[in-house]
Amino acid sequence: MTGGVDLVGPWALAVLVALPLAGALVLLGRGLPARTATRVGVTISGLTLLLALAAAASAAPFAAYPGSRPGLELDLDWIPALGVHLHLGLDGISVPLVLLTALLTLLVCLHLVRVQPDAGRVGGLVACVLAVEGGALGTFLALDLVVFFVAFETVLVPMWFVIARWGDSGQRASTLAGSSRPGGEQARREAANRFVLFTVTGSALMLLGLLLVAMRSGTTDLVLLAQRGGQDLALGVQTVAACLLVAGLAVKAPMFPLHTWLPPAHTIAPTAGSVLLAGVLLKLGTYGLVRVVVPVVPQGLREIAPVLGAFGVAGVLWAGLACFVERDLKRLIALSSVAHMGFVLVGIASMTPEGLQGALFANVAHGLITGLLFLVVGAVKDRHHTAELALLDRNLRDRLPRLGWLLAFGALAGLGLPGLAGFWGELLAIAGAWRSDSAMGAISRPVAVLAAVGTAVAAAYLLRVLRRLWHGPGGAPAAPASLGGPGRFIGDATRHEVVVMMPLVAATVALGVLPAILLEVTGPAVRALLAGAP
Amino acid sequence: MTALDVVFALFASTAAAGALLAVTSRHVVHAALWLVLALGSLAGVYLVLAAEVVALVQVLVYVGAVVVLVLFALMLTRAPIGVRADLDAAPGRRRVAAVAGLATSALIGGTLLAAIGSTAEVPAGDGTASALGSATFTGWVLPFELLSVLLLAALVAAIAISRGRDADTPGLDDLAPGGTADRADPGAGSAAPAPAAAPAPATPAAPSRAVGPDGTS
Amino acid sequence: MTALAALLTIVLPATFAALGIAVSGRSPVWAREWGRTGALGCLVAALVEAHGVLTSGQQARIGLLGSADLGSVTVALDLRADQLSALVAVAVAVVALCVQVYSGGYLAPDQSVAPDQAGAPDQPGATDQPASAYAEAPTRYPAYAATVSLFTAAMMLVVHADDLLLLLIGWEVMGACSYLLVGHHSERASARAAAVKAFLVTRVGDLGVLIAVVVLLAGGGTTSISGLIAAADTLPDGTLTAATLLLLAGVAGKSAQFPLHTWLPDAMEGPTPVSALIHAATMVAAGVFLVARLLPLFAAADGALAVAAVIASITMLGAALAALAQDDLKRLLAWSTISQVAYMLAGVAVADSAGAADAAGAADAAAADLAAAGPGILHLLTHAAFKALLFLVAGCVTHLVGSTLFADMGGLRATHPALAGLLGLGLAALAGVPPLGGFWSKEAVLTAAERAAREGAGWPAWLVLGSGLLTALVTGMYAARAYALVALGPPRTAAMHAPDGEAATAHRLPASMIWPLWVLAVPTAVLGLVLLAPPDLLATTHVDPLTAFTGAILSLAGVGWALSAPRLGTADLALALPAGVRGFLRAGYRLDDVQHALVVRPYRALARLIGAGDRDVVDAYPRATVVATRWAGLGLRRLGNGMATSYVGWAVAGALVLGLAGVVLS
Amino acid sequence: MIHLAGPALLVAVLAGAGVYGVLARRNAVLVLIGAELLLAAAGVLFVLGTALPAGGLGSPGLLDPTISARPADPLVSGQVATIMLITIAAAEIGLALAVVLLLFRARATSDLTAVRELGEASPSYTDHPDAVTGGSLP
Repeated sequence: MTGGVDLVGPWALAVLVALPLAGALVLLGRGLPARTATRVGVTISGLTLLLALAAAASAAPFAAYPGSRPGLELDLDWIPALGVHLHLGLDGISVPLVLLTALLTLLVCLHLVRVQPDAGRVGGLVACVLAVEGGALGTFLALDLVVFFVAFETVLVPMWFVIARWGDSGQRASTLAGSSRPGGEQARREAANRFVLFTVTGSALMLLGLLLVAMRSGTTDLVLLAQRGGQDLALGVQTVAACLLVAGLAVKAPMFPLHTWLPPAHTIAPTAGSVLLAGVLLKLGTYGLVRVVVPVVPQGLREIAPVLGAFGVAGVLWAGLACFVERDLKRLIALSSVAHMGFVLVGIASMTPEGLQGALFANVAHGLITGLLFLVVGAVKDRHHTAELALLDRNLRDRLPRLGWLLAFGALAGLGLPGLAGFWGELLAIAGAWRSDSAMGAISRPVAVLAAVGTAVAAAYLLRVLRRLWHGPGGAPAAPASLGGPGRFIGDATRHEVVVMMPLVAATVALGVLPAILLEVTGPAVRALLAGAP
Repeated sequence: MTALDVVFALFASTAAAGALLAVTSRHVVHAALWLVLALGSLAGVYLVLAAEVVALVQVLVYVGAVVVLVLFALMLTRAPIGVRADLDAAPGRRRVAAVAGLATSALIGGTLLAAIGSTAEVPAGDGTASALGSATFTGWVLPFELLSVLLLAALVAAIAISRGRDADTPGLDDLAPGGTADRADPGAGSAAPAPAAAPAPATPAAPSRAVGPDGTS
Repeated sequence: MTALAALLTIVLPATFAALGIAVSGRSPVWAREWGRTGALGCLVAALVEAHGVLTSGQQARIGLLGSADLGSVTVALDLRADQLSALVAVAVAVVALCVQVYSGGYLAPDQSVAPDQAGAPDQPGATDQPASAYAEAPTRYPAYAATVSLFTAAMMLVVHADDLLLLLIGWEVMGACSYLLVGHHSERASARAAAVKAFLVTRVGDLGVLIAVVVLLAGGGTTSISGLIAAADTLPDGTLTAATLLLLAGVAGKSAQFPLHTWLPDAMEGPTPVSALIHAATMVAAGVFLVARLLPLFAAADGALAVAAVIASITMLGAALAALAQDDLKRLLAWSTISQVAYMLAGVAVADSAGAADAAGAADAAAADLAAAGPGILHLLTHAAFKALLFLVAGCVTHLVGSTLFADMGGLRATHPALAGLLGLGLAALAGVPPLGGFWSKEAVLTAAERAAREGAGWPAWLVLGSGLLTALVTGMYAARAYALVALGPPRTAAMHAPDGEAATAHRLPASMIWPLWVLAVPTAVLGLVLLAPPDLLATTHVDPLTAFTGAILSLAGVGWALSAPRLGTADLALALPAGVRGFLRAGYRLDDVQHALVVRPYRALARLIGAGDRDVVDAYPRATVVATRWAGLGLRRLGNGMATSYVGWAVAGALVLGLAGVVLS
Repeated sequence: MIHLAGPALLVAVLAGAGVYGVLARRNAVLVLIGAELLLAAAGVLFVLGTALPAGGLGSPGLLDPTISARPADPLVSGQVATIMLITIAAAEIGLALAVVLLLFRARATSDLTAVRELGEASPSYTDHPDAVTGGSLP
């Protein structure tokens, strides 16, 4: 690859993190009206995206330590007493996620300009969205364990507010016979609390792991740690640290038996929150695995890779099957995230270049596709005031053609159709698992085959949605008249909504037909990451 | 084994015995008096350890004021005269307390003996009034002032508590008219609350509540 | 030039698909023209490519999507243009153009109620929707035309791919397009079910391709087709065997071979032009194409071709028998497709040893490899022509009578003699009546099988030969039966009247539905001539006179038997079968029921179990944490009993523990 | 010149007795007596600290009698601390006795076991935990 264009200097990294956070503070401090607040949000997130693009251009060519330094690096003293540096860097692993985060935040802010949640002040929501962006960017840029952890936790608090304050209070699920899920205020609080409790527990475990690594190796600098590649850590320490780190990050990812916080959080959160949760928050966990666990404690990860891989593939199948009988559309999309992230975990557990490439690709693809699906489903839900599959009107392809086709596109992308972004990640994760005799041992091939079966399972549940919602007899709504009556008008996607969703569609197609865009960026970084591992 | 050792042993054993009796006596007033013995012997211990000023203060404050205060409190709370079985907790609890006490002794004693060693003998320091005085008013002047503020606060608090702020607080209505607390002598230092509460003329009201056995004697 | 043309065959339809959606908005006319233009351009590109390949030789390594850095290896996502791809591309482009043109008339934009809908085979819940509701809906034509274009592009990608990953993209995009097209009339429950079934069954087969790619990537270190073929002899045996068997699973799914064929008859729910597209040249042919493309790999693997031969033998005869008993024209054609595709697969499966015998004469090893697949490919081409013709004719008939049931048809020869003639031509080609194209290609397959059998290829070749001869007989029977039921006999006046009450003879078909028929009739009749001056691909494809004679006699016997059935006392040959057997065959051996019992129902039960498990088992642990925390809290609350001395006691205990810990630790 | 083991033992005995007194007594005034003993033990320990060589318990002089020469502590820290301790104890007991008196006036008892109004199990404790946590997770 040719050298990068020096558009911006290392200072851009600090600005990338600080800009959204400052915007959030401004919006919090001033009780701006909704119009102004969303404009400010769009401006700031747009600037952030531009800056991220410029920084990415400047950071090229992408390689990763320990082979070489990150393309763009900022290293400042922060807490001299503890040897903690404010160490930020942009390399091939972080670039895709930084851009994804900036893009999704911009789209979410744009979306909020017209589509606003029922309750709560919009300004606060925009502030929370920007705060989430700042924290996520900090996490993706951090090259110091302490900075990483602090940024990782920063995301948590605004997200709690997003779910608890702007969550969907108009849940009608409880009205449906046989549904035991509570609705309204209680559901919001429960979902938010559940989210926080799960992720804080995970963070506590992760913190223990980080401390163990920091204490035993005497530094918190990720570049140093990766250069050592775990040489200075005994196998036992590595294994324990890997267990703690994986367990902590797997909650966020989420890994199969730890995933039950995700469906309620995604379902209750407003559309903006759902998109951010799927597109940004889940990535923190898998990014942490790639950024911290793989290079720092490679042998420890190797020890527990079979377990990680088995849980990953179990998540693929389990969530896929659970989706098949899920009755709430938004919840279904949320559960499908568990399946998609299962592929990412399988890829990471494989400890092969293919697997890691697949994991990074699937990360981005999932952010795009599930973000799109949440936007579509959110629009459908706003129009029907429910996401219960049985209550939604059918035959979207004729009634609301634009929304219908976007839904169909999202579903086809979600089931990993080759030619769209979802495919490459899954293929590479499976390929990595197949070759991962050294990490996953005897179960590598069964994991690969089961993961492949997971793609068919995904097709089954997504086609079920399409058959139920996109196809189907049109005309009179299938919902009882009490839910709005047959005479109500339900409009198709507005131009504004289409404009918000189109970048995601375009990116999904682009990454699907030209995977090189992403694979070339992450490839050298992945090889460098694994080079440190013996 | 010097003479000082002998004297110390005398004072110390007296103090220890007094302390043990003070916490085990089934007679309230006796317990208070055993406390007098213990604290008084401690003054002797301080003397042996060459802390003359401390010994004096011990006698003044503890034996002179605190114990008197305790005795007043006993009187004011209608403490029973004579041997009573209900001063101590239930036997099970007492056993737990004994274990805790022994464990504390063992821990502290063991630690101290292990740390100090059985062979070390050191000259006792000098605790003359001039040395202490200069120390107090040079190096310790700030803590000393803080302490005086604390004392003042405690004084005010004791008055406020025993007098109360609201007329409708149960029990405070029964204070003697004329505000006996006003007669509190600020100069009496920490003993101030005692005269404040001195002559409680009537049985406490304790409305709507059965009067306990302690209150009926 | 060749490279550019090959590239354009893919890019043009894909671009016009996007344009059709993006630019035409909801205007069906524009969409129709975009689609036709794309198909025309594609055909021109394909012809240029074929010309280039035939005159200046094959060309490989045409970059399309750059390369993909897969981590340990970087694969070049290249295309190739050779005779195999060029010939199939021309066939695909012709059929696609015909279908695009034909659809314009068949799904006329102003005619919102599709003719298929009125008299579709009534399954339970098939008409759970009043027709008026669909009439209100906006037309779906733009999406339809774009999907057909995309379908064409995907097939072109499969045809030209020189990399398994590219091939897989085209392979699965076709599946998705078939889902969209089969479900075109989605207001019908049967169409919805058929669409989902088509996608899911082929997807299950595609898992084989997916894993095969992974296996080859791991074992061979590349996914390049030419690279793999070059390395075919050096690949480990386990890798080869596993990969080829897995690929066969994908082939069985895509080409509707036993046991994954069940989706194809149901896919008749789609509009008839779509059936023509899927059956004639694109989706089902892709499986055979894949085997032909990777023939050296299959040949090098132990037993893979034998398995393919067995699958093909079972499928061709079984599907032909099932076709015999159908009472629906489109379903009969569907079963015939399954049977004919099995012929192609058999031709490829036995071709290796036959081709190897002649390999010495071929220019080079690569050409010999391709030539070995000649009979199968030839049948693919002739089948593309006559099956497209048949489906489009069937569409016309359906358009006229408003139904696809034989019971509503009859007397076409009297009312529409030209249409009946075209139907007869197509059916004769299907039956293998000399000298039509179908005859030559079928006999070429049989000849190859016979030669392979004689040259010691063993029992698979004999099986193919026996099964093929029997199938020729049955094919003649059902083809002639179809003709007898549709064209002969008295017109069904009630059904032949147009909806507006005009006389049936006066009901005219739009021109756009007529001329594709004539275009397709030409290759149907004369494609056999290609054997007079064969390209390299077909250089080793011969027709043995004796075998040809046997096959022709059997076909003609079947035809004669069926045509003479009315004089034997029954208008319908199938009625001569016992009722139970007929029902069994008509239902496709009840494999749907088996599939339902063995796969669908267990899957649903498992999904319900997991759904409940997610709520009641996995989530039970977090909820149990809540309960446990609350109980712990209640328990600890009891410590705060209000007794001051008790608090002091705990404090002392804590101090003691800390002190003790300090002593012990230091 | 006295042996340091004596004061140490005295501290231990006083502290143990104090703990026992605090824990085993029911009468509030008697509990206070126990507390006084604990404070007294602390006072002895402080004075003992003055008698220790410089460096306190960590001093090398404790183990090596030859370094017994003790530089005078000009601030006499231990003894000053004892005096302050005694002062604080006086303030404390004044306050405590005031509280006891108030308790007696309100309740007509100084038996600590009879006063449990602040206990969690008390019937008058109305703040039910469900009102705080707001129920359970689903």
